[in-house]
Amino acid sequence: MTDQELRDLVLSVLAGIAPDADLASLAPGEDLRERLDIDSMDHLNFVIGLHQATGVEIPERDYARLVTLRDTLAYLAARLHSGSH
Amino acid sequence: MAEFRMPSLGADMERATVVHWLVQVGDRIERGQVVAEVETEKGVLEVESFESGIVEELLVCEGTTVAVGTPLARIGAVAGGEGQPVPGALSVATAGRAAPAVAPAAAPAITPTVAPAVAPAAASAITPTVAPAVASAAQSIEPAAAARPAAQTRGRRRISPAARALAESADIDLDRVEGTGPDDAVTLADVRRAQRQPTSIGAAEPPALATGEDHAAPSTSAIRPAAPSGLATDAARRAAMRASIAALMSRSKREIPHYYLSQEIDLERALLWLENENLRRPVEERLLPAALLLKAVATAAVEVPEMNGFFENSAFRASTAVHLGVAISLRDAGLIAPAILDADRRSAGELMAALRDLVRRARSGGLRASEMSSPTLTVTNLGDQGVTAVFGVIYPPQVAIVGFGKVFARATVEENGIRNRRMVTATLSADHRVSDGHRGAYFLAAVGRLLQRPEEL
Amino acid sequence: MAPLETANAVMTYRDAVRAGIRDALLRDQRVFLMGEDVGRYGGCFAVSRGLLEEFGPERIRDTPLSEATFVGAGIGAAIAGMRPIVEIMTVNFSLLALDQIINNAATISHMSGGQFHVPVVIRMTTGAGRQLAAQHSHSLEGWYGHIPGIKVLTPATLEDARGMLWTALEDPDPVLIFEHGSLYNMEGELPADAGPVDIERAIVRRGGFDLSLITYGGTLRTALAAAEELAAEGIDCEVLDLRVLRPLDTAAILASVVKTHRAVIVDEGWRSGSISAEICARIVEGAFYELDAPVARVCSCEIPMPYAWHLEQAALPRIETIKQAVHRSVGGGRG
Amino acid sequence: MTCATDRHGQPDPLSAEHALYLLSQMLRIRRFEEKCVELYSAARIRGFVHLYVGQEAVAVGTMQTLGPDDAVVATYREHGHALMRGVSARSIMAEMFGKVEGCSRGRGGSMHIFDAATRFYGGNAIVGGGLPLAVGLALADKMRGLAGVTACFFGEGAVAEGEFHESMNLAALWKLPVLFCCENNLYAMGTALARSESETDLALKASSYEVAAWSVDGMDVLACQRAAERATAAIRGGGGPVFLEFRTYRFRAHSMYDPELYRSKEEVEQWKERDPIATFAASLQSSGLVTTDALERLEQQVAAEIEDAIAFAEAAGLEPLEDMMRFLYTEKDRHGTA
Repeated sequence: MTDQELRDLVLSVLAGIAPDADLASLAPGEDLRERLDIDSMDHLNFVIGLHQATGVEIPERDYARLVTLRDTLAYLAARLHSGSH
Repeated sequence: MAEFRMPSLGADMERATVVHWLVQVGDRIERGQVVAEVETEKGVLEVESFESGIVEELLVCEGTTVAVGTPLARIGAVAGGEGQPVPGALSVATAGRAAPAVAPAAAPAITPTVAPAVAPAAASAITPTVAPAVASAAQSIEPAAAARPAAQTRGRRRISPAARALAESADIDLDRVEGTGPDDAVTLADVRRAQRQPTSIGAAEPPALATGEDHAAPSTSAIRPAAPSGLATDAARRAAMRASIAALMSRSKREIPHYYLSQEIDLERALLWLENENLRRPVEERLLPAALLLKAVATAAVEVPEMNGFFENSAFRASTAVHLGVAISLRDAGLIAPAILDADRRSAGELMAALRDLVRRARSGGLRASEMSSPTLTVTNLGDQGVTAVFGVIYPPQVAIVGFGKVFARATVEENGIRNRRMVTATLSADHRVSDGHRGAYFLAAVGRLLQRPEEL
Repeated sequence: MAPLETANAVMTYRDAVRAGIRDALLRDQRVFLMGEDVGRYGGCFAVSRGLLEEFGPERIRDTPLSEATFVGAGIGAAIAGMRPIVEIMTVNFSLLALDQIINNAATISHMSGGQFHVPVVIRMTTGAGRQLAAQHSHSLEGWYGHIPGIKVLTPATLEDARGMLWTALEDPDPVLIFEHGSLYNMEGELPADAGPVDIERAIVRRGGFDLSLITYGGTLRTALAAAEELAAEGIDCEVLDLRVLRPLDTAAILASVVKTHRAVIVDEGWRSGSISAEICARIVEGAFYELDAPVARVCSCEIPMPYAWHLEQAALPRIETIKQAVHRSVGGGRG
Repeated sequence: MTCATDRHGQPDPLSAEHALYLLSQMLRIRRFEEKCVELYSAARIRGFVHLYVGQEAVAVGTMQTLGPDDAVVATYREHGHALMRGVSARSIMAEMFGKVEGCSRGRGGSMHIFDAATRFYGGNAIVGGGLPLAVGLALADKMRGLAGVTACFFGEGAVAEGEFHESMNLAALWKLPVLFCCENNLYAMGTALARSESETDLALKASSYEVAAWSVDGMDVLACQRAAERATAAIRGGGGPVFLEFRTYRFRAHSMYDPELYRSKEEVEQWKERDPIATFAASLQSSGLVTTDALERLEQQVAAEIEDAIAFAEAAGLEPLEDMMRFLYTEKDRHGTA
């Protein structure tokens, strides 16, 4: 899966949670929870969405590494290429 | 003494008319002897007695029609008849005639089991008594008409073609229409309801606009209204929701004498249990702290019933059920507090699933009417937004609302040094007409106590 | 006993059926073939040619024109432990044996509380298209699909014609196999080691996303041809070969419709009370909310099949009528 | 008829023990059927019930010649044949009560008694429906070189069915070991034989298929036994099928709901003079083979058997609804390779 495909995938999961948000203008370093007004329920759904889309296992202790779009993509890419899912 | 009854002579015979008695009172009759002629749809049939004895009384006179099983005559035993030896049916004397053999005395008379059920009027009563159970049970084992494949989970909502067509022509955003059909599918009626009402949050019943179009089966072209209905735009919808929240909150402040309590609760044991529990659960079934908090509140509500019910026409009515209202923010359209039904009887896992489902449907406009109108106690949680404590405004006609702030760390001094313990501030706003601070405090203490043994929640 | 080595890979549907029968006769002494003109005449459609010479009159039994009784005898022999293959020349004459098929074959296992079972296989030719007029052109396999207690197969490919028979013979319950008359001369490739196939699942013969073409037996070729022409127009049809009409593979039907959201059923039977009507009902019951267009059907015209070629062709499902139905169903937007 | 002789005049050595046995079997059927009338009138037995009263000699006589390897196919009037074949009174009664302990799990009722253990391939409610089955059973036995005979019982009504002609022809053509037993009781439900068949001599009709055929006094149990012995011997010898026309009579209506408008009371009384049980018992008593006490003990034994059957049927349970779909197809796990 290419980086672009992964990015589109993550954005589509985010769209499912915050349908009205303007994802195009989302900066890679912004805190997703603040920028998209995501509460703990939204965040859980975000993790579930990523897991279902990529198959990557995301334990609770790793939540802190999914704060920004850049971190999330890095986290997923690392696991996808190492075949850990 | 035995009864001679109208015999069932055919699978579809229900009644018959006694045409001719061949015996009178006092006659001695033998088993198998023809005692009467009866008229059925198939013509006249001879009817035999299965008892030997003396005819004591003819209960039905000639010419009367009776249902199968109706007693026709009473037959008394022959004097000293009990010990009678079995006359050799085959003794030479009777060789020429197939003499009826008398069943040995010990044989129980064949009492038709249907007799008691046979009321003379209800001829159909002779159908075997299992009939009703058979009919209903048969459906249950009918193999499922079709193995229903799991529709694709994400994205595709269940919307009937007719509803889809009407929504398209009436320019209605289906995402805002609550489905009340099977599995929450959106039906034609749902779209029509959305057409008629401002997007109220279910508080006020929509005015009964008995318009003709309810009944006529609309073909899609026929129902295109002349001008788009006023409430179609988002802004108008948001304003309407704001107005109804305002009305509710004002009424609450006006009518309900709130008293407020707060208490800090140690969540360390609960959160450790939760983290351990989540390691075992697949991602889709992971629990949030909210699930434990809801469970604790629901259980405490059972212990302190004054917090759980309604205050109407100046009297409090406690509710046996605990339908826990959960305050959910609709990203752009304000706030609603639908109920998780029977929260006290659900496990933490079930509450989590219900919560996830409720949030998903609330945000996609797919809430069931029953969930909107029946919370018996509400919980609000603004921890995610960083608030330490929130004192909620009670939703009339409820009589209390519980609030939770964010989880914070508190250094505590213990024998083996300073420990960081995670805490949360729980608050209670309650109706002073129904309960006093003392009971309120007991309620919050109960919530705290329950959260110290998470495994039991 | 390795499956029989067939002469060469290229053969006709008829050769495949014969190979299946021959293979079964060789594998199991309990197997025998019984029917009108199956022996000396070599079979009305030459399916059993050569078998009498190879297996003898005891196991290749010509019968009098007594459908009720030689079918009933096949059922009796099966109950007593044999594995008969009863050939009814055509489905049209099977009407004379309906009493034995329904009241005995389909009923005895259930009604005897499981004491007896009926491992008989009844093969019959079916379908129209060869100008045989009404009494020789019926397509009634859908009727037989109405009867619980039997299985109904409609082999449309060489693999199925070759492989369904042995699985059917091993099945302890009655199995009816309908061979469409216009398929006998169909040529195709068959792997040398072709052997038994399953007789429970439908198979997607051509994958697609826009619409599900659901069919069986003699009309599979027609549906595949229509799908190819539609592909050229950018309409991507999935073609589902039912292979079995009783029990219907409902899961496969629904899975296809859930994927494409549209369905056209191609069935050579008359539409009223047909197997296509049953499939329609199951789709509406199981996938109603997945539908973006009404389920459509392409069936035979509801008349006794006419003799004249132009009339018969007009009465039967054809590539054009299938394409028209697909166009109506796909309508405006797609996907 | 006082002394049993066979057709060729030699007196048959009839032991007292065998005589009493034949009598007891006929009496079992007679009392069983009489109890069915009572139970049906009390609506404890439902559906259609067809009684064998009067024809007992045929079933009892023919069954003496059939062994465990032979097979039997009967009709809806098959209580007697089933009892003679060894199906217990208990399981038949339970079947008519619709109970799961019935010989067909309560699914067949009076007209569909099945029993694999005794190769009793059932009652059949389609007139003539059993004949092709019997031909098939015999075909299988012959093809496997087994010595079994398949006895197929049917009424004279079946002679008018296409399946009768096809079966007679196919059995004769392939020389199959079938014993065709036609119980000619003169009436197919309400139609007298002369009103349904151009040729009423059924043995003559059957012989046209190149099948050995003769008629037998169906009211004489010894005549029935001897005819069956002769027929089965010919069949086991490979002579192909045999057709026996048992001239008999049913004393009761075709089924329970039949005002018998098609025959006179005098005719019934006339035939009752030749009651197979009463006449046989009388001849045994006059020739000293059987005593009155023995007859009384017989009556009590039979009555006890029937009371036990009723008690068993009443106590028996109903098939659970969840099992209703079972056996529609063979249950694979238990059968493995069927």
